[in-house]
Amino acid sequence: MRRIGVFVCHCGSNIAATVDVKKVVELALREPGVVHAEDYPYMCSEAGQSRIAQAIREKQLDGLVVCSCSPRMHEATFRKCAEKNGLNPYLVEIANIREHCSWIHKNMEEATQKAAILMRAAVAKVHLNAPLQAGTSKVTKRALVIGGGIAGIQTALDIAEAGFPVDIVEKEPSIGGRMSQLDKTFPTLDCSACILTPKMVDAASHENITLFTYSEVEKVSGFVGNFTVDIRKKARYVDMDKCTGCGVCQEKCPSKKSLNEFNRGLNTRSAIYTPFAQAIPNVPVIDATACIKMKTGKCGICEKFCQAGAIDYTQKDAIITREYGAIVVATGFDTIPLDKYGEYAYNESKDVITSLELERIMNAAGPTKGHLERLSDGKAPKEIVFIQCVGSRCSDRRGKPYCSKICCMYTAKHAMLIRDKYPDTKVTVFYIDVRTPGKNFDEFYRRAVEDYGVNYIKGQVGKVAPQPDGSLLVQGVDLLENKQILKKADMVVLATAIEPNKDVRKIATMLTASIDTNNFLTEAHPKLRPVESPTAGVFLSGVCQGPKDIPETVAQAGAAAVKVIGLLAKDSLTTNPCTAKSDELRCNGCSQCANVCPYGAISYETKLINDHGVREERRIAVVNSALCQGCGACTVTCPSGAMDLQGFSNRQIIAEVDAICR
Amino acid sequence: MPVNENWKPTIVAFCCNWCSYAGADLAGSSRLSYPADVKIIKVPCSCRVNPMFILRAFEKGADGVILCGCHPGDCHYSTGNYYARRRMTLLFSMLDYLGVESGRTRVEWVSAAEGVKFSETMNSFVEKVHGLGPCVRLGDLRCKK
Amino acid sequence: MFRIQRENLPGLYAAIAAESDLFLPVKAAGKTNYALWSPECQPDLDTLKTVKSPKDVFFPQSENLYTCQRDAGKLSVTPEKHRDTPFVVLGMKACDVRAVAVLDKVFLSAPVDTYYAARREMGTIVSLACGKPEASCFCGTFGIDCAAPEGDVATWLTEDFLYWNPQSEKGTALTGKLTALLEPCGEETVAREKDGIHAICQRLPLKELSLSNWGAEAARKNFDSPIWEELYHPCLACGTCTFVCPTCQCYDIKDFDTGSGVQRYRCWDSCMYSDFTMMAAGNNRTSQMQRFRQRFMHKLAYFPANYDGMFSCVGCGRCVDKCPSHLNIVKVIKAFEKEGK
Amino acid sequence: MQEMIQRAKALLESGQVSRVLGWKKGETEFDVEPAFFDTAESLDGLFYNAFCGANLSKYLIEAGKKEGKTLVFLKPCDSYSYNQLLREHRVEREKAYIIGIGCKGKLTVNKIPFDGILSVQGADYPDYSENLTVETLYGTKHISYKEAMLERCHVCKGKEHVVYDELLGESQDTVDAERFAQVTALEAMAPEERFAFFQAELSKCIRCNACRNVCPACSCRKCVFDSTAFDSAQKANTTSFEEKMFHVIRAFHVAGRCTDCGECSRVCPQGIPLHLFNRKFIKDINTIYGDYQAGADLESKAPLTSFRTDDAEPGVGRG
Repeated sequence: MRRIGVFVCHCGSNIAATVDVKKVVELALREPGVVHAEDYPYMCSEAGQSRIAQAIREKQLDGLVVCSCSPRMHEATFRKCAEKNGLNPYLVEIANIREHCSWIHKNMEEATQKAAILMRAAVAKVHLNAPLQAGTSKVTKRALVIGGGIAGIQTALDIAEAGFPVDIVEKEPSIGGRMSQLDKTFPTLDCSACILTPKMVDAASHENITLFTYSEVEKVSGFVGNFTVDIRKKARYVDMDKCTGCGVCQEKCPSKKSLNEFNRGLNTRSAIYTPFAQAIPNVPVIDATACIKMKTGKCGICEKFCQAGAIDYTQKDAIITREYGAIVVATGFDTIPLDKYGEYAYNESKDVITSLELERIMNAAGPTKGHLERLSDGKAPKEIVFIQCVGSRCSDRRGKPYCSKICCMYTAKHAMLIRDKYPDTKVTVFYIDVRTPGKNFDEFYRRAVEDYGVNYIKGQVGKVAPQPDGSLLVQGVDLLENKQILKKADMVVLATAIEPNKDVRKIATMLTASIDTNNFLTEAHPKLRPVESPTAGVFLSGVCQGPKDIPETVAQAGAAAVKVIGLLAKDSLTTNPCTAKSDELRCNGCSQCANVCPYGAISYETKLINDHGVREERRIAVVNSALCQGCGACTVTCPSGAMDLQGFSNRQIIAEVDAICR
Repeated sequence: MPVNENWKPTIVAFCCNWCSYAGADLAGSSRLSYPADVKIIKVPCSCRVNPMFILRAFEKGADGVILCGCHPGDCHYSTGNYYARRRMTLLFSMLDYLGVESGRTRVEWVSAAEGVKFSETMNSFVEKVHGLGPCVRLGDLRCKK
Repeated sequence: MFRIQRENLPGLYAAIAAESDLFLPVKAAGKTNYALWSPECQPDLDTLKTVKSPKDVFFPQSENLYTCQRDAGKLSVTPEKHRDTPFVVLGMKACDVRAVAVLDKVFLSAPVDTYYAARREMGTIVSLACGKPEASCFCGTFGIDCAAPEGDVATWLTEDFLYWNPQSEKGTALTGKLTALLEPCGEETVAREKDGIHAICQRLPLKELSLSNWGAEAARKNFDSPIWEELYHPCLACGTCTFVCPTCQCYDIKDFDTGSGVQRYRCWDSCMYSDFTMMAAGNNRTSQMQRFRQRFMHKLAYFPANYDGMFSCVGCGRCVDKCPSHLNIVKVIKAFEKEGK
Repeated sequence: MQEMIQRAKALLESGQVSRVLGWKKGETEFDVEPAFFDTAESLDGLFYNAFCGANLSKYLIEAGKKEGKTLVFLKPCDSYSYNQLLREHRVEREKAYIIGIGCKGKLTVNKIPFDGILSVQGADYPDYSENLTVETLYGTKHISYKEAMLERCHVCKGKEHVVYDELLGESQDTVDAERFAQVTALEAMAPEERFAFFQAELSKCIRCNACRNVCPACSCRKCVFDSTAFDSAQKANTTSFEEKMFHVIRAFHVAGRCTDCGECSRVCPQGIPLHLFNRKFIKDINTIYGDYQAGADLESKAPLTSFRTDDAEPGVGRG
């Protein structure tokens, strides 16, 4: 019989307010094998842990049950505490009487009763816990960063600086991401390209960084420290080693009708193109769907003009398989499609644009060479209306429930820049709330209003109606004045909500990293582990985890890098000892378990077995505990019950069931 | 059968460690209440839940058993919940076939971010089971003199 | 000798049941087995052989011995109380009645099995002559007369009457309680009935079955015979023969975890099972051949050796009808008979 | 039958096989038992008639441990069971020489409702008679062949062998019922009725384990019901619960592996229609995941060890 100690935590009043902890202690002492039970305000505290240590020593405990917060919070803490005091960490069980009890129940009697039952179940389980020894697995000292935006670049640079090799996989022809599309940045108004390009160059030139542009992650297998990833290098039809980036091909290319993605489709580009001047690598790609040579076999002009002879129409996609110890997701965002927002006439009028499109228009490399023009007639707009929260903070199904966070600030920025460059252009902003938390943010916004006379109206716009004369009639309300507003505008700018890049689902599934209802990647803990995914070895950087502005993104990118460095700095990782184990006396060798093992951890061998005096050669299953991740699929598939999961054995789970149901 | 209002069902909820257990935690930290009749057992993955555990629970007096796991496609072990889904589909169908009230068993996919869904699920499940009253059929299926 | 009209039998059952529990052959889901009488049940005296023998009326397939309950840290042990209310078992055939005598040898000789003893004391056996013996019957081989069964009361069932003859104090006592329903009558019909049955017995295919090679001395003689090796192969190692057998008396004692305590119970065990008498060190019979041999040696050699010549087979033929592989004690006896010649 | 004997003798004498697994006759036509023969002489005792219902495939697990090949006679449906065992590595193909024998539907004496049955004429193979003549202690009776036929033969999977080394004798189609009719009928009942039905049937169970031990899919070296890990006893138990659990779990464990050979129902001493459990799973699998016949081949993915990302959610297929 085990000697079990039960430790009931008050968690201040978090637990004690709704659970009669004394009662739980009293009931614990009635459980078989419980030789010690006590309660304490904060078990996780130094003092709390030392009480546990003392009890282990004085009562020779060989099993611990801590009734406290979720094991996801402090299981590790108490296991360490046990280990420090000579007890195998796997002889500790947590009864979650906070998240699963005190926090959700009002009635003290009810909550106490439930807490007692949860304690009972944990005690019943501990009786059957076996001391487990964690194994070790090697760590591949290379990191993969998925996404070559500012988040990915910053993460990669920080990791590379620490001396570890990093690969960046970017699906576009160039790294740079959204930030490279921005003109100026708030609240400093310095030019986006000016601060981003150097970083792009650093990344490209860094000895520890390998860029895979125009490439996508195809397949991911393995686990923390030992990922194997297939990367699809899409055919560029241009030899990266030969190309000098002279750009002649792009000038000569006769097919210039393709929409320019980089400029949000506001103008066109040639079939062979580099997305933008500062592109890295400065090597064009051929858009096979537009290239005349590819489609008709005739043309080949770029090939003729290419001095370097870098053009290669026969290039094929290539699959590169690389091993990594850690993976950082930095897949960024996009603006939501506006089809569902007919009232803003986005699809009807060329002069209704998104803020990101405005960035391109304001940018010297943009479709209008940086001149603020109406795309319909090239006239300079005299009256511009900005509409906030288009699809953000949206209660109905059309938009997103969350705040996109950056819109208030970039709108203020746009307004200010326009008023600054074109003083005779009037700017009106319709908003729900102006949210400016952040260093120098509110000051920035106030400058827009006070110094630049931007007209902020609290209220939503109901309709934007294109007029015969080409102007736009904006119908809105002023909630403060409480009156209808009809405004004639030459241009309407929609602060369109942002959403995670559409590819993120596919990637999350490959990484078995969980995703929330808005397709943002879930962090391991909202407060304490914000840059880690619940899946070990997978980290989050940038907007893929939630809306962020550039400084926040860069900060998180650095944080993610630190986590990666911490992981790669280790030579080996202790593996989860809760792995499957096959009882060779019961095993039929039927192979059903191997069929459901997602890690190929089960193999078979023929072995001489002595089954209670019957000696015979038998085919039996063997589990490779380094590969086994402990899901337990095999245990249920096994009809004879030969396959069992350490730490979650059949008997342990049944004991919990019994304890709860009795 | 007429159900006594004060009667409290015993409900076992198997939750996978990665999604649903975390979802339950989120329900907790968001103070989204559900009846105390629900007791959660943590399993690494929904695919760890053996039909024998479920029958065992009923054998020992459970009135309802619910299994929660990651949404299909989001399994931490990539495929576990797909197997769990098939197993439970067949098991539940069999229990129904034997004439056991189908409301006593359920599978829900609850992600780590779905605290609300977790509490709503538990509320509706408990209500359903409460309506069915104590589980006697499974025990009586093979009556002995 | 008494008698009662067939159509009044329900009344008789009710009358007995009013005084005590009544067990009798009842048809349910197409099969006839002994069960507790209830007004809704469907008694069936016409089916000759119940699937299970009436054995569990005295020796239930599984019964609690005691229960340990843990409450508020206190442990309480409550022994199951012995049967202390009378009951009647009606319709037992001659072979099944004799089987009880076999069980008595085991359970009533020291140390007495008090659970069994209590049931024997409380139970009154109303036997029933075999109107239509089956092809698989060979009770004659063991000197049993299926036309004149033993028991506290013997009965005979004809077209329209059940004839009732008390043969013991218990029987007379029971009859006394039923005088309102039973009318006295002569012996003639029963005598005729007996002759009829005997006539049929003469035509039974197994009537010649001889036990010449069996008995106490066979224990040594037959143990190492190569015949076992030839015989056992089809055996599935299931417990059918054992569980339908009226004389098999082996049981296992097990604990059942009730969550808050333990129920210690005993239940029939089968020497055909691979874990029969399994011990920590392993099993004393490692092959199915050995288990197979054990069952028949026990019935035909060891038992006679231990209980002055009494065989622990009564020729009910249930195993002959029920073995999924058509193995049975008759084949064993015959195989050794050939050997003997 | 004679050619079976000759062929067996030839193979045994040529040394191609070391033993023969077939049937031998006991007292009567309906008293036939599976039997091993290892000498040519003994093979004269090889017997095959309409009562040879026993599925011999499971015996090959033990036979496979012996030296040399075993010649086995498999009926079409038995060959499915053998294939399934092959698939689960419980037998090795090279340890068996399979002669696929014809089948004209198998009989069971349990379906002949007469008292004192002494002998049954009309069950010889290959001769097939529409009607059986039954000699009983109480006179000569008659019954049609079909009435005495095993349930499984009325819904026969087909008379094609899925694995064999050679074929012998002709078969005859016996299907005259819809395979899932019984299951469908039960599904159509109200839950209360279904419950009453299964309660009545399961209450007869005596835990003899014949169904388990005869089942070729229940080939576990040690059954989970003999396991301490679940504390579930193979023997009778004080609470009725676990014994019922036995049938549900057993059905679940063979789900997707059960070839529907019907042996469980054939051997049950209490006549419990155990195939109704397995067949329910088979029906569900077919309707929810697409038609699947266990043992039909060695390659196809088994329904419970595979999945589709768009599988139906638990709850389908139930009322």
